Amino acid sequence: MRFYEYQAKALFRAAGIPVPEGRLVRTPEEAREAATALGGKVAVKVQIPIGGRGKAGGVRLAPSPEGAEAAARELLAKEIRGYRVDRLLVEEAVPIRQEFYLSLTLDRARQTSVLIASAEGGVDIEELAATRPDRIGRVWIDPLLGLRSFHAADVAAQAGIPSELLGPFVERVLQIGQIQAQHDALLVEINPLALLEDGRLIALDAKLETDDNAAFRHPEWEAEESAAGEHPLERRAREEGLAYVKLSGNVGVIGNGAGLVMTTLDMIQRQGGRPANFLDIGGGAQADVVRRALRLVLDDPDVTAVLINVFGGITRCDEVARGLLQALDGVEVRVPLVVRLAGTREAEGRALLEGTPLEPAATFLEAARLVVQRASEGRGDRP
Amino acid sequence: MRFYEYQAKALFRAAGIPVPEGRLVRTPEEAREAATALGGKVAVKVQIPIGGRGKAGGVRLAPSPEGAEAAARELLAKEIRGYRVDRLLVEEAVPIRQEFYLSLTLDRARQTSVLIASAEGGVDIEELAATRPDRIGRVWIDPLLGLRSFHAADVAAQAGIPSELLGPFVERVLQIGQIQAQHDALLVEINPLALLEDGRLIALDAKLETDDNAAFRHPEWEAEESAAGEHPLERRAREEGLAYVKLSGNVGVIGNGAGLVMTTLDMIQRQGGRPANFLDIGGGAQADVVRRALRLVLDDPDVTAVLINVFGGITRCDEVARGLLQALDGVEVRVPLVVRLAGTREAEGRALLEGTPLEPAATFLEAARLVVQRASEGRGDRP
Amino acid sequence: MSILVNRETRVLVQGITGREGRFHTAQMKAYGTQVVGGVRAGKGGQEVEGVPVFDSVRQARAETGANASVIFVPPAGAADAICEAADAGIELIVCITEGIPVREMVQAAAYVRARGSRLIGPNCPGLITPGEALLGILPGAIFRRGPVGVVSRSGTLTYQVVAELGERGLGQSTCIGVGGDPIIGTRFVDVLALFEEDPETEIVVLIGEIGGSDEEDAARFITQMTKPVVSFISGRSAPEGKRMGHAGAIISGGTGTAQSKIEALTAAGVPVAETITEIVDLVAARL
Amino acid sequence: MSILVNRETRVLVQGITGREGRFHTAQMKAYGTQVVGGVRAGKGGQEVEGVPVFDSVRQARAETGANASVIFVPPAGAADAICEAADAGIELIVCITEGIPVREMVQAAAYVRARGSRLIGPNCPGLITPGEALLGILPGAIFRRGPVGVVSRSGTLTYQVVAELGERGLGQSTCIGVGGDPIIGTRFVDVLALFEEDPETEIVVLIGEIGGSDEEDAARFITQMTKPVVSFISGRSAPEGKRMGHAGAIISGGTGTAQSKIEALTAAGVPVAETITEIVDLVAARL
Repeated sequence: MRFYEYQAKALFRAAGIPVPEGRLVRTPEEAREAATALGGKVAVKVQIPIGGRGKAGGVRLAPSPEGAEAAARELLAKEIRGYRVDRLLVEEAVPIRQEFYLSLTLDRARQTSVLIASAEGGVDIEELAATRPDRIGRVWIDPLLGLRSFHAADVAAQAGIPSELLGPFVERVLQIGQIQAQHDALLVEINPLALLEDGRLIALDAKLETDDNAAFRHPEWEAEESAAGEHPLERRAREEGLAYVKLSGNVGVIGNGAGLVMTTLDMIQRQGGRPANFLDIGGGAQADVVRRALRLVLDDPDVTAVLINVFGGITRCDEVARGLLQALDGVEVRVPLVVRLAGTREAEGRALLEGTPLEPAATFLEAARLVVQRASEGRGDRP
Repeated sequence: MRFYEYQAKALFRAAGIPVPEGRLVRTPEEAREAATALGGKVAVKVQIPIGGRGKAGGVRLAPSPEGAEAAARELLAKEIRGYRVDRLLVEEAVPIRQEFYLSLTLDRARQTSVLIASAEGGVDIEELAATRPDRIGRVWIDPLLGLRSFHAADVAAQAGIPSELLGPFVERVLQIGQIQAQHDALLVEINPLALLEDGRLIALDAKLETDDNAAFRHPEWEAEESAAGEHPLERRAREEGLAYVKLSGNVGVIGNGAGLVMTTLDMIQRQGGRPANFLDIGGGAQADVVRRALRLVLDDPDVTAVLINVFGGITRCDEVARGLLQALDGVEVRVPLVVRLAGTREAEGRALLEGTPLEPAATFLEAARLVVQRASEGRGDRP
Repeated sequence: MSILVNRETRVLVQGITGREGRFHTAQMKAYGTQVVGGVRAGKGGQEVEGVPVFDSVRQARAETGANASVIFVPPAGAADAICEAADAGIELIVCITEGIPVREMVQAAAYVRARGSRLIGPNCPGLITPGEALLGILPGAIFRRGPVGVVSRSGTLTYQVVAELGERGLGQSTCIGVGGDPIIGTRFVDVLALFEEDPETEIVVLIGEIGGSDEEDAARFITQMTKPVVSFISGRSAPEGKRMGHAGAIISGGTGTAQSKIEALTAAGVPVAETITEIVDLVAARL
Repeated sequence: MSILVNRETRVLVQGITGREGRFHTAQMKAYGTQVVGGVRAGKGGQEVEGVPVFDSVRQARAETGANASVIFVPPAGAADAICEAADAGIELIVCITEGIPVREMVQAAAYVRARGSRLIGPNCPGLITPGEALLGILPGAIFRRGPVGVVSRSGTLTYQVVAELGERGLGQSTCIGVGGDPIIGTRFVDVLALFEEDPETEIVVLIGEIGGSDEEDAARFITQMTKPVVSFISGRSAPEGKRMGHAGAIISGGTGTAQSKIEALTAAGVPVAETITEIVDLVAARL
């Protein structure tokens, strides 16, 4: 999951990384109060779970509590990079001498963590990597050894971090290493890492992305997710153990196997439709899972038609059919449902669905074409 | 350092390993009080920093507080395996169903830790290894991986630990792994590891040997060493940073380099003498170190003659000579001192010692012969 | 011939006493795979589906001469199970488990490499050499023997492709699902190298998806191959930053897009099918 | 010829800015060793004894082409320094530091092996090929070139032996102190194998001591060698359970006694000298 800046900063602070004093606010009035408490001059920053906020105008400096209130009023009316702004972090303004970049992230190609630093902070690191790669230091961490202080010294030397900052810099590196391990992080980023006039090396921004696979040993994430304003359907799917992603279209999709479902989305798009979601019922799904999956998709008000696309290997088509019928039992079907079953017990599955509102499709392509047509015939409010 | 059983058990308990309730006592009266508090029936165990105590009669079972007092009186008068008994552990008697063996120790040949278990507990493991190796399970831990629960399952299967005990057994293994890491242990041993009638798997005995090289990060060992009744001269040497070992003879030995000093001891023994100590002043020693070394050896009342044997490489013979003279400055020399200097600045060193009570020897062998002769001519109380 | 597994492969099942382990042990045996033992600490001495169970992989290997292992252990213990297999000297380790934390997988994958073993997966369906051996959860019935090597990051999508290949009479030498996680033991380039050396394999079908750069790496490798490769990429419609089922199927920071992979493959002369049926057409045209 | 080091060896000094590092850098340079760089994080860009200092081993190696490193880092950081050198691909790592905790050394030694580098030490005086290169703290002046390979667990005792060899005109091909710790990177058998292959070495002097079983292992290995080996063992008078200066020189549980080593060597046909002078006699008689 991606943490908001204010959530990440709380964890950074707990790991010993200095961060500016700040308060989370949801109204212009709260912003004014916070600014007053923080000494008047503050930064007002929108909280969205995605980067590139600064460029999109999501950060304002305010010289006074009144200024903070005005900035908050303006920002809270905005939508930034697709996210409606509903909360702001008001932080004390700190006098900055120099800015750096520091992160620890997973490098899939090398199958290990990579420590990245630059003497240019506050930049878009991908852009810098493309345009001036010599300004970036990179050190890969051998997983059998783990992060050591020499890695920090090495990346500092490559990035041109001044020697006199080496002590606190190494400390920050070891701290983000600790955060990575403790919070099962895929990305820990400090950008900018700022040297203040008073000599402290602090995290002005904080980015933290954790590994969903480790959620079973992090019950505390539950509260953070919920604070982060997760979509209610995604939350429900998570609680029900369904692999579901909410998308922006209107064609509901259910299938077995991530690759098959992704390809189903692609085929729908190819036919001119827009998928409303991704939902993988996994391998060997029982009727009950299928039932819950269909209920979830039908509860999405954006959905105007649904495609169920199953290739039976370990999964049995008759079991899927039974789940579908259970889901519809006693429920008014408000949208067209297209079903394509192939593979193990295909004939049995199809037979079960005869005479039901579920419309069969013979092939993958035909199914995609049909559901897109039905979706546009549907409520019609979202073609 | 080697911990006493009572010290080790306190650390085991802190790591979550169950141990019998017990009290450390130093008098028969205290033993009676402890037995009363522990329910009457107790084990009274001498505390010496070495194994083989049971065979040597150092453990008594007492059915009552009076019995405990009598056992304590008898044990406190003893000397066991060279150690005068000055403290006892009085422990509640526990009803035992079965005994096992478990340890985690350094295997020098394989350069890693080895986990050892046996379904026969309370035994001499070296003897068992020699006579019935099939009764012992052994698993070597890859240092790049570290101790995992599968290692525990593997050793349990090899050793024939009953399947129904696997849960608590694995727990004990992971706990001794934690003790090894946390306390920089070279040996963590539970012998016997006992299955009680109530189903608990507890440590009846506890052995812990830690790595002296890690002392710099274990200031807490200082108190344990001192509680363990370290020899005052060894304690002083440790505090002064000298590599000193107290031995049982009367010829004091000082040299530079562990191998050279050990060989000097060997040569003294070969000449019929008995070394009073091992003292290595190390490489490149300054006069001050030499001075403190000689003072230490001269403060040993057992010493009737001293050999200083130095081969100058990085160490300079004149620097050594200066240190010797400083040590003798203003001090009455009560025993003969033999000096052999060779190598870097040998001539300068010898020149400095001319006309002093320090008697020169030309070669290594001659030095050993001479000091043994002087030692027997000396006070004469210990030939 | 074939790659990695055949009728000589001697297979252990780690986590054999669990529901999945038990079910697929029966399936694998029914297919003809030599399943010689199972592992579950504390259950040594039992039997599951006629297969003897041992307390540790080391013990199982010593008793059975196993050289491969299939792992059905739940996520919290699966990385440990991989390490145990590697520690015991198992040559081929196939991990089916989905949902292993990345931190543990990074370490386990490195440990497997250090020990000189090969890991397939995790979060994969396994692999099959039709008519000889099935290691994993693939539905054996849809496969038939033939000249097509198949390598894929997905499961069901691959079955769909294999079924359509079968309808056109095109069988497989070996079919491997390398897994849908960001950290996997064996990647496209590794499998392509094996297919290139396998005399039976005449053409390779590569089924990729969004996330990571394994397809781009594969494209570079294919320019050095003598055998034809055709491909398919799923996830053209996936948005950025969303994990599409597979933990590894995620576009992040603009990298790992279907577009990037399609361009790399096309530039390397590898045709990229638009639909599954088109994959089969591409294969048929090249044999 | 010689083993491990020669005039081509390009040497880094880790911990060059410390007192010991600085002093022995000067000594090594004076001997003629190619000391090409030093390492100390935060001191990159400085010079010590005319040698450029870098912030990391990786950087130093990239800039200087170093293939060996000598470590003078204090105990708390020395195992890390070993790992850093191995991580950066340094082939020969010589660690002088005494007092490294065993736990860290076990891991560092395993890491060096996994990376394919060679570690000498720790707690060793280093090694010398007389007239070509000195890596460590040995007193260069006492060595002369010749046909005797010397390998030892101690420092000063070895100098004594070398000095007596020199008095009789017997020089050395290479002299190596493998270190007095229980966990060391290179052991007797490793060095014996190298001397066996070295055309210049005609005879080997092995100087062992109590603790561990490296001498017993060496005895087994020597039965396969073509070259003569003579030996000396110190610690005949050492009591059980006492650490005699070297962390590795300890008899524990009745193992690692001088007696056991002497018996093993004798049984392998290796003469064991009673005194240092006798070692020299044994060598002279065999050349």
